[in-house]
Amino acid sequence: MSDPLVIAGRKLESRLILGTGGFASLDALAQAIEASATELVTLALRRVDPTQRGSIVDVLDRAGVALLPNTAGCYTARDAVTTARLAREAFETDWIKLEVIGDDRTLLPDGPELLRAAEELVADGFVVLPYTNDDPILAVRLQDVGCAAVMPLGSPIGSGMGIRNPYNLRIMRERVELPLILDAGVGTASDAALAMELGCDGVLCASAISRAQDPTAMAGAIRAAVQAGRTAHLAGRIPRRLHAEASTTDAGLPDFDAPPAGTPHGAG
Amino acid sequence: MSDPLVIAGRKLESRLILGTGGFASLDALAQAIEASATELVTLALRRVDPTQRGSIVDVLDRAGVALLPNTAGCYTARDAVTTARLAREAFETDWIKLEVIGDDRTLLPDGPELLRAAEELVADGFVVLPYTNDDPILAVRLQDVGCAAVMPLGSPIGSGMGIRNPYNLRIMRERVELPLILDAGVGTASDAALAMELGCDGVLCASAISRAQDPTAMAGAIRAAVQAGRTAHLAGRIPRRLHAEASTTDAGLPDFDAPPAGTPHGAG
Amino acid sequence: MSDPLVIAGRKLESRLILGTGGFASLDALAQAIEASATELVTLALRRVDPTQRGSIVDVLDRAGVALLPNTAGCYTARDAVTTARLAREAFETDWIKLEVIGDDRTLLPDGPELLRAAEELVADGFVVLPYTNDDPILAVRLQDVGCAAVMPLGSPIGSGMGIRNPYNLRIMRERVELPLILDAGVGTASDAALAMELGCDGVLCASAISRAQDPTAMAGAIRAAVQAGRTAHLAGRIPRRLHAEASTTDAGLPDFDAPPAGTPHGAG
Amino acid sequence: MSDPLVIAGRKLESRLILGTGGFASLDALAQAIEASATELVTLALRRVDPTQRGSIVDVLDRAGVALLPNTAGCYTARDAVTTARLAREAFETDWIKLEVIGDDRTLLPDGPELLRAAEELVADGFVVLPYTNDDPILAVRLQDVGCAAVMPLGSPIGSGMGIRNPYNLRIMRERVELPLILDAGVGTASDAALAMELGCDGVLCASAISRAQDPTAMAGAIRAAVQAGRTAHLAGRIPRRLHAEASTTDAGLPDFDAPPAGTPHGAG
Amino acid sequence: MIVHVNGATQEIDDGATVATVVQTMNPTPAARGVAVAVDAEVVPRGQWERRELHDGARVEILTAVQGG
Amino acid sequence: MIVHVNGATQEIDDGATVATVVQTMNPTPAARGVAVAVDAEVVPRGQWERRELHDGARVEILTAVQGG
Amino acid sequence: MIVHVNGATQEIDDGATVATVVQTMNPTPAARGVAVAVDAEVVPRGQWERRELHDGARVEILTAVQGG
Amino acid sequence: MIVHVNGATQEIDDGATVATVVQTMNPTPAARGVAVAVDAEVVPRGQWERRELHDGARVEILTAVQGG
Repeated sequence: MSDPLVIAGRKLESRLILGTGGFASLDALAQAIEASATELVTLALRRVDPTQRGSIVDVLDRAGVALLPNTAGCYTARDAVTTARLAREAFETDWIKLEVIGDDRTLLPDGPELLRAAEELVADGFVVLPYTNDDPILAVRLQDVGCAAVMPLGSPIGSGMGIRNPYNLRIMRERVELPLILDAGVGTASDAALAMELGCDGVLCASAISRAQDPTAMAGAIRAAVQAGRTAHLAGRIPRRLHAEASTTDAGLPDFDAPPAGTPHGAG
Repeated sequence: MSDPLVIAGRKLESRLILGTGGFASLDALAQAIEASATELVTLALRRVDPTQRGSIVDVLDRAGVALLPNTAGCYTARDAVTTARLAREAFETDWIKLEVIGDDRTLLPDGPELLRAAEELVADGFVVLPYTNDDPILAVRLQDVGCAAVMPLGSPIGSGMGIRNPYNLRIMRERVELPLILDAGVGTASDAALAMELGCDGVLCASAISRAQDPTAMAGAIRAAVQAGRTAHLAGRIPRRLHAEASTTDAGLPDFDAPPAGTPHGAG
Repeated sequence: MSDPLVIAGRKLESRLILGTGGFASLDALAQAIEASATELVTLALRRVDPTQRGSIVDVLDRAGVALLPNTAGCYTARDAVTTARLAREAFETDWIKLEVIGDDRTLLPDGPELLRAAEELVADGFVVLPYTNDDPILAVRLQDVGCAAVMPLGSPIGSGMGIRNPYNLRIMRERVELPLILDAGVGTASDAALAMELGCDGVLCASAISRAQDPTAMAGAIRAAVQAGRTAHLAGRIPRRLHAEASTTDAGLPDFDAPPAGTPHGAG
Repeated sequence: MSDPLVIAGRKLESRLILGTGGFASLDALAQAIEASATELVTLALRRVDPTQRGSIVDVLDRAGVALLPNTAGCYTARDAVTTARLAREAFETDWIKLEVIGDDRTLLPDGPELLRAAEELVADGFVVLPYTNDDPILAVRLQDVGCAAVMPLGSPIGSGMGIRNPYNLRIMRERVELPLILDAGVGTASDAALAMELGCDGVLCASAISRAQDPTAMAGAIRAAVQAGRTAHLAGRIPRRLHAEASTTDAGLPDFDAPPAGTPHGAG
Repeated sequence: MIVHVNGATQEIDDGATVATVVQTMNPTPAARGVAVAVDAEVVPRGQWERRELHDGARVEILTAVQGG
Repeated sequence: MIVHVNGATQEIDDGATVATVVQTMNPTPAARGVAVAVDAEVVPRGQWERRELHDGARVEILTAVQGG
Repeated sequence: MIVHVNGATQEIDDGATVATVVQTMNPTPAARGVAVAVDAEVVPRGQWERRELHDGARVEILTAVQGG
Repeated sequence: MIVHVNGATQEIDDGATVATVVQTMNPTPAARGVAVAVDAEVVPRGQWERRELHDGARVEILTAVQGG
């Protein structure tokens, strides 16, 4: 029973997008890709280093995954647009994970610059997946300018703090029809499950996997958690209550103590 | 790669224990058992109802699962002990999920009565799995009197509120060597994953599955979540940080703007 | 407009009870007592130290506060009862803050021992104020055996973690008619206000004040917070909503853009 | 000991700014102003209603408070700028609480439009206090364009949900030197205290007071809570710990049980 | 002679056993999953046939239900 | 001549000023707390008397209300 | 004769009372805030003068400290 | 003639092309995953051979790395 994530017409059987930052080696990355079952993987552009051995592109090609280049490190719409165009040239894909950050300590997105870059890239034919904060209004604006998905954070990149404000994601889900991909903050499996239960369509995860003590195992865990959360979301959870709701009926409860009421004991 | 939960010497490949309360029918229960892959299932004792059709014991026997009778509805150690003995007689098992509650609105356990009942049943040869609150001290006392596992709540039975106080479970995990099974409060998949990440050895779940809109799907979701949480726990999660930790390096970041510092532009 | 806290017939105008542990000096304590406006102050019994200068009893007597001796450090009902009797002898008061702990790392109460000691001390004529965990059932049991108040923790003594499980306090408040005094875990002013808003009748606070960088200032802050929380509780707060509720009406909003609908512009 | 809030050179002895929306009558407003001790009060502009009796401006003038007109109901920078200019004309003040919202259901701010309006109004000589979301980057941008304060939300206007993401406020506080005023979401006293403890310089509160069952009492409660939170912030709270930290020493603990170690009992 | 079976008063013959009343409540008494207490004491299945009930006995005949 | 005052169409004489329409809406126009925009531009109070309205002008006459 | 006072062994004369050992530990025994247990039983202040200690008695002399 | 390649100053012959400098930095320039900007404008791979560099040109030669 297929339940694919569809972004810009592309069907992805896996709802987990893997970020490649932080893996200790290309081998570790290759193993995590396999364990994660992902079909879409991010990568970045940096200056050529003549001493570098091994190419991440080869690893990703061998794994058969689609590429999602990012614009990490850009602080302005202009730099992000340039970087996106270089990525298109380098990787022959129109897809771009758009990052325009405001600060190198929080790596939080700069909303106005992000919106500007998104608008320009959409006009230039890109399939734009913006990394944004958890602001529902900005998410709607990004939808309005023609992005292909909206990728809010749960908490800062690499912080592992999970979803700090689930209410914002709930409100965002009410307002945004595009695919919602939780894009930062996952620290462990339950965070990924929660994202899906809140109505996200997918999860993008890098550090939680790449920097775990056992990245391959964590890739499997988060893969399972994304599926579990998705299934749970569709299965319709029970409501929350302050008090208890018995799971065992009181009907037919034995009475070991008193003689039945109103019975003249020993009367027979 | 087997990673069984071992309680009183019995190996359980599944770390999910299924409670049977709340299923709309025995068929629905049978399907959920299969979807959950559980190997241990609770049931209760009530007065014989001559009009009843179908036996839960037959369903459980056909499913090949072990039985875990409970003492639901007991308010005193005495009633719980009597009920446990009847369950042993009825189901030919020494295992008992011991419940001694204090209140029919919260169904919260009565600690002193629970401890008394546990002590008595251990002395009588039972394998005692007590449903307890999240008090680390009471958990240690239950361990001390010879219980086979400790089963703390996350929140009241059937409340679906998840784990209200994760700190207590962390402290309990530090103090208790016995298997810890989260026994109440799971509302959806992420709650089950979180329990395992906090170091629980298993999860007992009834209402979250039986009262979900699609119980079979939710059984599969929670099964996957328990495994995901277990794997994530063993995989060693990243630490939490207030600020970000970049997943893409800044090394080799291009500079599209300024001419290189100190270069007399056009000097050549 | 007086709104005293009444425990065992004694009226206290201040709803803040001060714990004396952790102050750097008796002077610091005296200043904090004054800043806190408390009328009831804890103290402990330890072996006489012939080298000790200054008596805490003198300080408390000069401040005009009532004494609330505790049984800190007791692990059994028996030791707690003996300590309480010595305190009665030493301080000529029937009041006792009853502590029976289970563990020197968490200092969490041992429920069954606590209940036993409470019962014995009540029978012996004490006014018993038990330090307990946040278990609503145990709170009811303590009420049932004749305690004068119930003093649940918010989090472990000295942890400064605030109220980890507000739901338990809400449930406890529904079930307990005795004065409820939050007795551990306050880290700062907002914690104390929250306790009162949840329906507690008072707050007992030691470390948050005594170990603050400026204990006198913090005493004033927590005093104000207790009053603020009490007043807010009685004032009836607004309900919580997921979405917004405008505080400025839309009626009469100007329209700077369009000509009024249906008006043939310039027709006149 | 004065500790005024200084905005654009104006000293405010009270750190509580009162919003006037939602009061049932001007009398109720007047009483709340007095109970709150505020010195700065918001109001809005709407079309003249010839049937209206009584003027809020008269009430505020009699109370001796300064006016802070808002631009509530504006969805674009253009409308907000026009409204601000009308407010300056109407109330003879350069101060403006700038609101540019994105959505009439969440009333959440529209970041890019807000920033544009702020820039234009600063250039036009206004003292701009923007109502913004809890995005630290946007807060820095608002500071950069010359605002006089930054007023982040804790949760949506009128929601009473308190501070949903305290981490964002902590990060914002690290980055913003301007006065930070929590501007939406306060539901009760503890929320206001928490805002101050997180380092906010003030709190703006409307619905929590005006729609409380007893607005005058709640005004007093929130006034006290703001002061308590401010004092606690400056007093230096204790650190948070997972485990306990004893407030009573173990030194000198009596031993009622065993004879002293190594003593041949009765040997004398 | 009067006994109380699952909370209801029932007239039985003198000398009636646990097995007798079990059979009236549960036509298939051999089925696994049934247990009996008389006056709050468990009566093992093996004793049902020979255990006679006394006047006023409180009999609880229980079986498995969903729960837990 | 037709103008639009606070969203409602109103017929006024040629040469009517802002002050004229303000007075119809608000009998105490000197009161602090009133501001006027014509075609989305603020008209300062000092100009109300001499600022004539053109045909089709959109006039907003605003005053203080409670608000957040 | 040997007694154990606050955990330390102490030699005292036969017939010595509680008051005697209290005085050695605490020069101002009248002070409020002191209590004594012998063998885990409280000895009220009024009995200190006449209560003789037996060989091996465990005496705890306690006083007020900060706490709680 | 001086150009700036990846932030470093480099002397090249007049008439040198983008392809020339790419080859010096990256011995396998045909490899997928490389892109070039001159003065912040992308130079498509197909133009590398014929696009001559001007004096002072700022050349960025980028390739794939882990990230995101």
